[in-house]
Amino acid sequence: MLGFKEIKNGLLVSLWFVFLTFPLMVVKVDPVERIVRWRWENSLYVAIGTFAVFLLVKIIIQRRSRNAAVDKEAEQKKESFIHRVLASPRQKFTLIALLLAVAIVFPLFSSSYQTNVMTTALMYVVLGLGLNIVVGMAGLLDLGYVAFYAVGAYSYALLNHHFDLGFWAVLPIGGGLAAIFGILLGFPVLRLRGDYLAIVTLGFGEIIRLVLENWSEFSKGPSGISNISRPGLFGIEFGLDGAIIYIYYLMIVFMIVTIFIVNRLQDSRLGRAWIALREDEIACQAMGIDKRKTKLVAFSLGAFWAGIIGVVFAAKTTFINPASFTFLESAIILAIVVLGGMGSIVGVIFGALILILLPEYLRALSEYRMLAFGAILVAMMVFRPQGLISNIRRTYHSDKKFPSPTQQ
Amino acid sequence: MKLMRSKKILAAAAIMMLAFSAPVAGMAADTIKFGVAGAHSGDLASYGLPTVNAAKLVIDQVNAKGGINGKKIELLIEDDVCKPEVATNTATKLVSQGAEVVLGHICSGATKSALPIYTNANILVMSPSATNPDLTYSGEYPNFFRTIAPDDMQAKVDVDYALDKLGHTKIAVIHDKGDYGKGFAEFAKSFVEKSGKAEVVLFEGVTPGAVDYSAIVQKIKKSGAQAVIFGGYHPEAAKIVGMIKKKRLKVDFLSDDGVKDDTFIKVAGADAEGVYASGPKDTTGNPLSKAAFAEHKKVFNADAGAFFENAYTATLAMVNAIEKAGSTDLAALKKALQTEKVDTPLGNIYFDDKGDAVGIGFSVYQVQNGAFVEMK
Amino acid sequence: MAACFRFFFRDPGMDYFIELFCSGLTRGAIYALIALGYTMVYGIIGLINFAHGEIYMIGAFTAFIVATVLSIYGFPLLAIVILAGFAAVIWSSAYGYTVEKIAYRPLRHAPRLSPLISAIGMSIFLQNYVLLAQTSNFLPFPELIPEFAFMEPIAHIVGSTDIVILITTAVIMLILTIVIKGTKVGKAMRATSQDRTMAMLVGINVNRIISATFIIGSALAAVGGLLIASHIGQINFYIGFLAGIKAFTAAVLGGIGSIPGAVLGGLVLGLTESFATGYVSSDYEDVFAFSLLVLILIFKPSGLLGKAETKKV
Amino acid sequence: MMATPILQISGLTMDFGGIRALNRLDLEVHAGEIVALIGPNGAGKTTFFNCLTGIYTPTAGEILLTPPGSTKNVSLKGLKPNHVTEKGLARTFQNIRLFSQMTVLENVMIGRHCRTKAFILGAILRNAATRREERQIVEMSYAILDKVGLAHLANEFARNLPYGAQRRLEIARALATEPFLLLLDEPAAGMNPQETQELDRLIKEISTDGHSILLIEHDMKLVMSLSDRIFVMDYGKKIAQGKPSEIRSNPAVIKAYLGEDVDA
Repeated sequence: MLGFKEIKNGLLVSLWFVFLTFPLMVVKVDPVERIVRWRWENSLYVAIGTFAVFLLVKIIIQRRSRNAAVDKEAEQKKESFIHRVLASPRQKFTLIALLLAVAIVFPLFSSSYQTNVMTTALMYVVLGLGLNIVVGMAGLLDLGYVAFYAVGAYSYALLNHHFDLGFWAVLPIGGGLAAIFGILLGFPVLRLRGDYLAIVTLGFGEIIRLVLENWSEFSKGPSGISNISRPGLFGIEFGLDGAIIYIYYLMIVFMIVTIFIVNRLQDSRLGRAWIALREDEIACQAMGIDKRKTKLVAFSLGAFWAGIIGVVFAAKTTFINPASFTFLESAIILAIVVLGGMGSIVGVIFGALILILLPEYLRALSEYRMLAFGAILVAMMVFRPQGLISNIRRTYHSDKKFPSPTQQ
Repeated sequence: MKLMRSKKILAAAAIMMLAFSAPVAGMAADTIKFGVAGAHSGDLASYGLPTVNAAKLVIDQVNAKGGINGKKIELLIEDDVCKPEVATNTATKLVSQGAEVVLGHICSGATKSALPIYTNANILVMSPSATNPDLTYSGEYPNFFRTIAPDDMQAKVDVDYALDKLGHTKIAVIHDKGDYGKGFAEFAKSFVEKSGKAEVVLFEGVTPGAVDYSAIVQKIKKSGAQAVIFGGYHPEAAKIVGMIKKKRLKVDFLSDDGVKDDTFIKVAGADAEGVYASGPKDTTGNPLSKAAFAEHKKVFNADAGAFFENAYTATLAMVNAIEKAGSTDLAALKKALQTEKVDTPLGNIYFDDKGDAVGIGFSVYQVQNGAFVEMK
Repeated sequence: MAACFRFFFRDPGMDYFIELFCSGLTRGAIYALIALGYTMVYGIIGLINFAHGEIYMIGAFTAFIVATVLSIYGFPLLAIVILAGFAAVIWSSAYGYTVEKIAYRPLRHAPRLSPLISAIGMSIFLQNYVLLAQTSNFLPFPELIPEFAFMEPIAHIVGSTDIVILITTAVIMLILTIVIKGTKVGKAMRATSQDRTMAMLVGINVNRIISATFIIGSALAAVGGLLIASHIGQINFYIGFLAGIKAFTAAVLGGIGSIPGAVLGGLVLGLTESFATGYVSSDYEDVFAFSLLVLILIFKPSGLLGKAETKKV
Repeated sequence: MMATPILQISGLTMDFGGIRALNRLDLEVHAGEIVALIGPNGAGKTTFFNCLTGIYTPTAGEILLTPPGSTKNVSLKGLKPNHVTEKGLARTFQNIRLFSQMTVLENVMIGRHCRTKAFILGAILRNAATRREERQIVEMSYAILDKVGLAHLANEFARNLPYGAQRRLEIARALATEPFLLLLDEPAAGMNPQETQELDRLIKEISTDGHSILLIEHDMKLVMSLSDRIFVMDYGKKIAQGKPSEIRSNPAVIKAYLGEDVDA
């Protein structure tokens, strides 16, 4: 299956990697004690490892291209499996009902840890769906999404701390404030395009975090705000385990509501305008769409969800400080959207579950956890750059029939 | 046919969901589960990983001697990246896995968010590095102990030294904007102001990881400060003292426990000479401390790193408490910690009812000829 | 240089200004060194190469390892500096080349955001790779540039490292500009950046040109890594990330894709931060930096020296 | 006296830096007319369209739009493209600018945007009014697609259409905005003779439906067949205007097209 050429190439590649990793993997110096340690064994590991990976990738590529003709059909089938399920109402409802059932019984026979992690994943599903409006649908690359998340979290933390306001009272306030911040950010950056927009949003995210970090009188600075109340239910307070399960169910409900709303937005006049804006700004304006208004609505709606989840976040951890709102957080949420498949709701859900659960379950790899995470991120992009699940457009039908014209 | 296949896949999906939710590990009754939580990856990993090593060293020794009361100790090591939200997951995971005591967390923020979970599960937590005063003073976390002095105590020692021993009247207080550094700096500022003997001429934060600190050093110079009290960790301290030397500025530099670390001297080299840092009393002469560092060098072939001694001490204290209490019951452990003294690299210690270590003692050190020398 | 200023201006306020100005210049030159790599890569394939900061970090680490090993074996300082610099450039370029080949080349025709995510993944991977292969601790970086004796009178304002950094940045910018304007490779680069398909049609090996861009950019990062680490005096695996974000900001500020723009952007950013620290508060230096970025982009949406995007309708 | 022209342009000038792309152009379009704008490449025709539709703001001059049957005119100068469209002037693009990731029908539905109202709440609640509006959008879009002969491809992705069909889809999309004046920028570019013939028929049909049309086109056969009047531009200036028969024999036009240097 693999010829001499591949073996030779494999050897060359592993030789290259041995060279590449030589200073960092082999040499270890202690500058003070002035000792050099040569860890030659690492070179051997690198050589063997690279060779194996190279052959593996070659085999995969070979099989792919060899079966290209045969595979293409199968590939298409596989790709559209989710789509087919979603397209058929019966299968769709079976699937949804089943997932819902699993989701409902999940906390009953899993540990608090599992429930907690799942809650986190659900939060990122909603965050991903919110960012999906901005990036996936409206095509505005936002690298500072975490700022709105912070606005929501701090709204609840501060209002709860100073005025003893409850979770349910602050939920709409947090969302609303975040939406206002979305508009505030949106105004100056309306003219910017593509990557300039990206860096300005990144800067905006950093500004919000830095202000929270430095303005101690307002936000208590880096030492954070603790003892934030957990959400209650009509005055009932839960213990810790109860609260974990309660927040889990809360997030299930939030997620369903969000999916419902985002789904409707996507197929509405507004959703079409967003996608048109993403596809071609000039044509979009020429078709009578108000670019400013459409962009601002996208920013503020996206921010709204981040604000809502920010409130939930503060209530869930009961403690927040600016360390939770770094650029990396924005990057992860963006990765969820891109990995899932831009603009695709099902894709975002998959993306969030993978990217949030993955590092948790990679804990078994202990110190190799983040190394593996980075590698997997690259590998997923290389092998599936369009994302896991591509977006499908809704089809509409007219009452009248329009037959295909017979070819003359 | 088509439908059957999709049903199969649905079933598979359901089974997968169930598999995820199955308990991770069965409870093995013959080991004591010892959790270690802290930042083991990301930008703050260098403060968390030494604790893991310390725990490994102590626990390996204990296990080599046959464990505690016949039971071996099993380490459960979990990363929290020093982020509050990850720390809650880490904590629930440790609780779910049956951890009976926990060494950690590293950052005060992460500790604060994780503590309610341990408190709820009645698990003893001991941090080698979380210095936020509230953690012990507030009384909300009866299960929390630490082997590091709280911010206010560290700040008091430094301020007293600068004002009384060195006789400075103009102090610049600088911090690294982190929860540890800023907390310390705010206390230092208020102690200076309260003393009436000196004034704070500058109070500012520097951005950790910035490529250059010369502007802030120029500002210190302009402020006319005679001493800089710095709250933060050694990397920034090293950069600032380096810049102070480069800019030919003559000021005393005093800092906290995060700087009183041999790595500081190694990194700052000659620039470190003359720098003051507060830290636990009497460690260099302590044979246990020497042994601990030697052991680390032998096993890991590297320098120990930040909070290693504190973590080593904490692990010893917890092991001792488990042994004396004969169980991992929180009340019994607390009693043992508060009554049974234990020999550690940081001295012969026990804990007060708030949870702070007693007997560590705190003093100011100065770097002289490449070593921290205690100032009497 | 600064001594002359000092001679004329005895006013302490002016002194302080000059000191801050010099600090800002150094800082800006540092940003510029890293920003050049960002801007080159962006100019040619339109990718925000988030892993560039890590390449810089790897350059610094390689220089650290080589310099320390050589000094242990008793090499003279000059030999250490040259060999460490050489090794840093070689290995950084090798990493840059490899990263492009693995993580970006397969994504050449992918949706625009996919390479960005791949770059973020690469950045996380490289950070943790160095963390695991070396250490999480901070390491002392040997002082490779000795304090020059003739600089002593003004050493409290500008050190010799600062001067070396400034000169290096200026020289590199000049060389780069000449390479891109004058040489065959440079022309091929410009052609590729303007229209990749056309470049291919006229016989330019686009893949090779892109590789060359990554290699040059990475080599610059290595030079930056060496100088900056020597200036700061310490390294660890995370230094690339923070410096990278700032350098990227500088590149955008100056107009991404433009070589003089990257340098100007770096200097403007460095000076802003320095003056913000000096006259306001270092608490908010980054807030000033990012606010400046936002402001400039509002009035000049393509950055200071960037070409305005022409709307082709 | 004729009725007020629906489009009245006077002294329209556009400078890019030092280059004068449009030089004091005057032009009128009357209700129901098909007017062609021709000229060699680079004459400034597309720039002229861009000034009209708000993509560029002209340096000087006036653009007045008067809806048919009305006497009140509005100035288009300085208006944003979307407002121009709202006023009743829609366009197609020379380099096709369809929303390629959307279906054919959705492309047309986008055109309905400025004539419909549903917003966030409507989208989420999907109340009766919104549903009715959506229904109307779909029906009307189908009707327009039927007119341009693309109804059977409604749920295909726009990017998958053949070239000629994409051009027709652009027209359909513009028609969906209910313009009374339609600007077509080289609608026949890249079409084969049969497609061009169909296009000829389609444009005439649209004209009979009551839309006035201003088009840029290089295909002289099509221009001569369609236009009521023709404007000829070169170097940003109008060099001739008149009926097709007059333009055919105009020496200035011939010179411009043959590339002779007029000034020499």
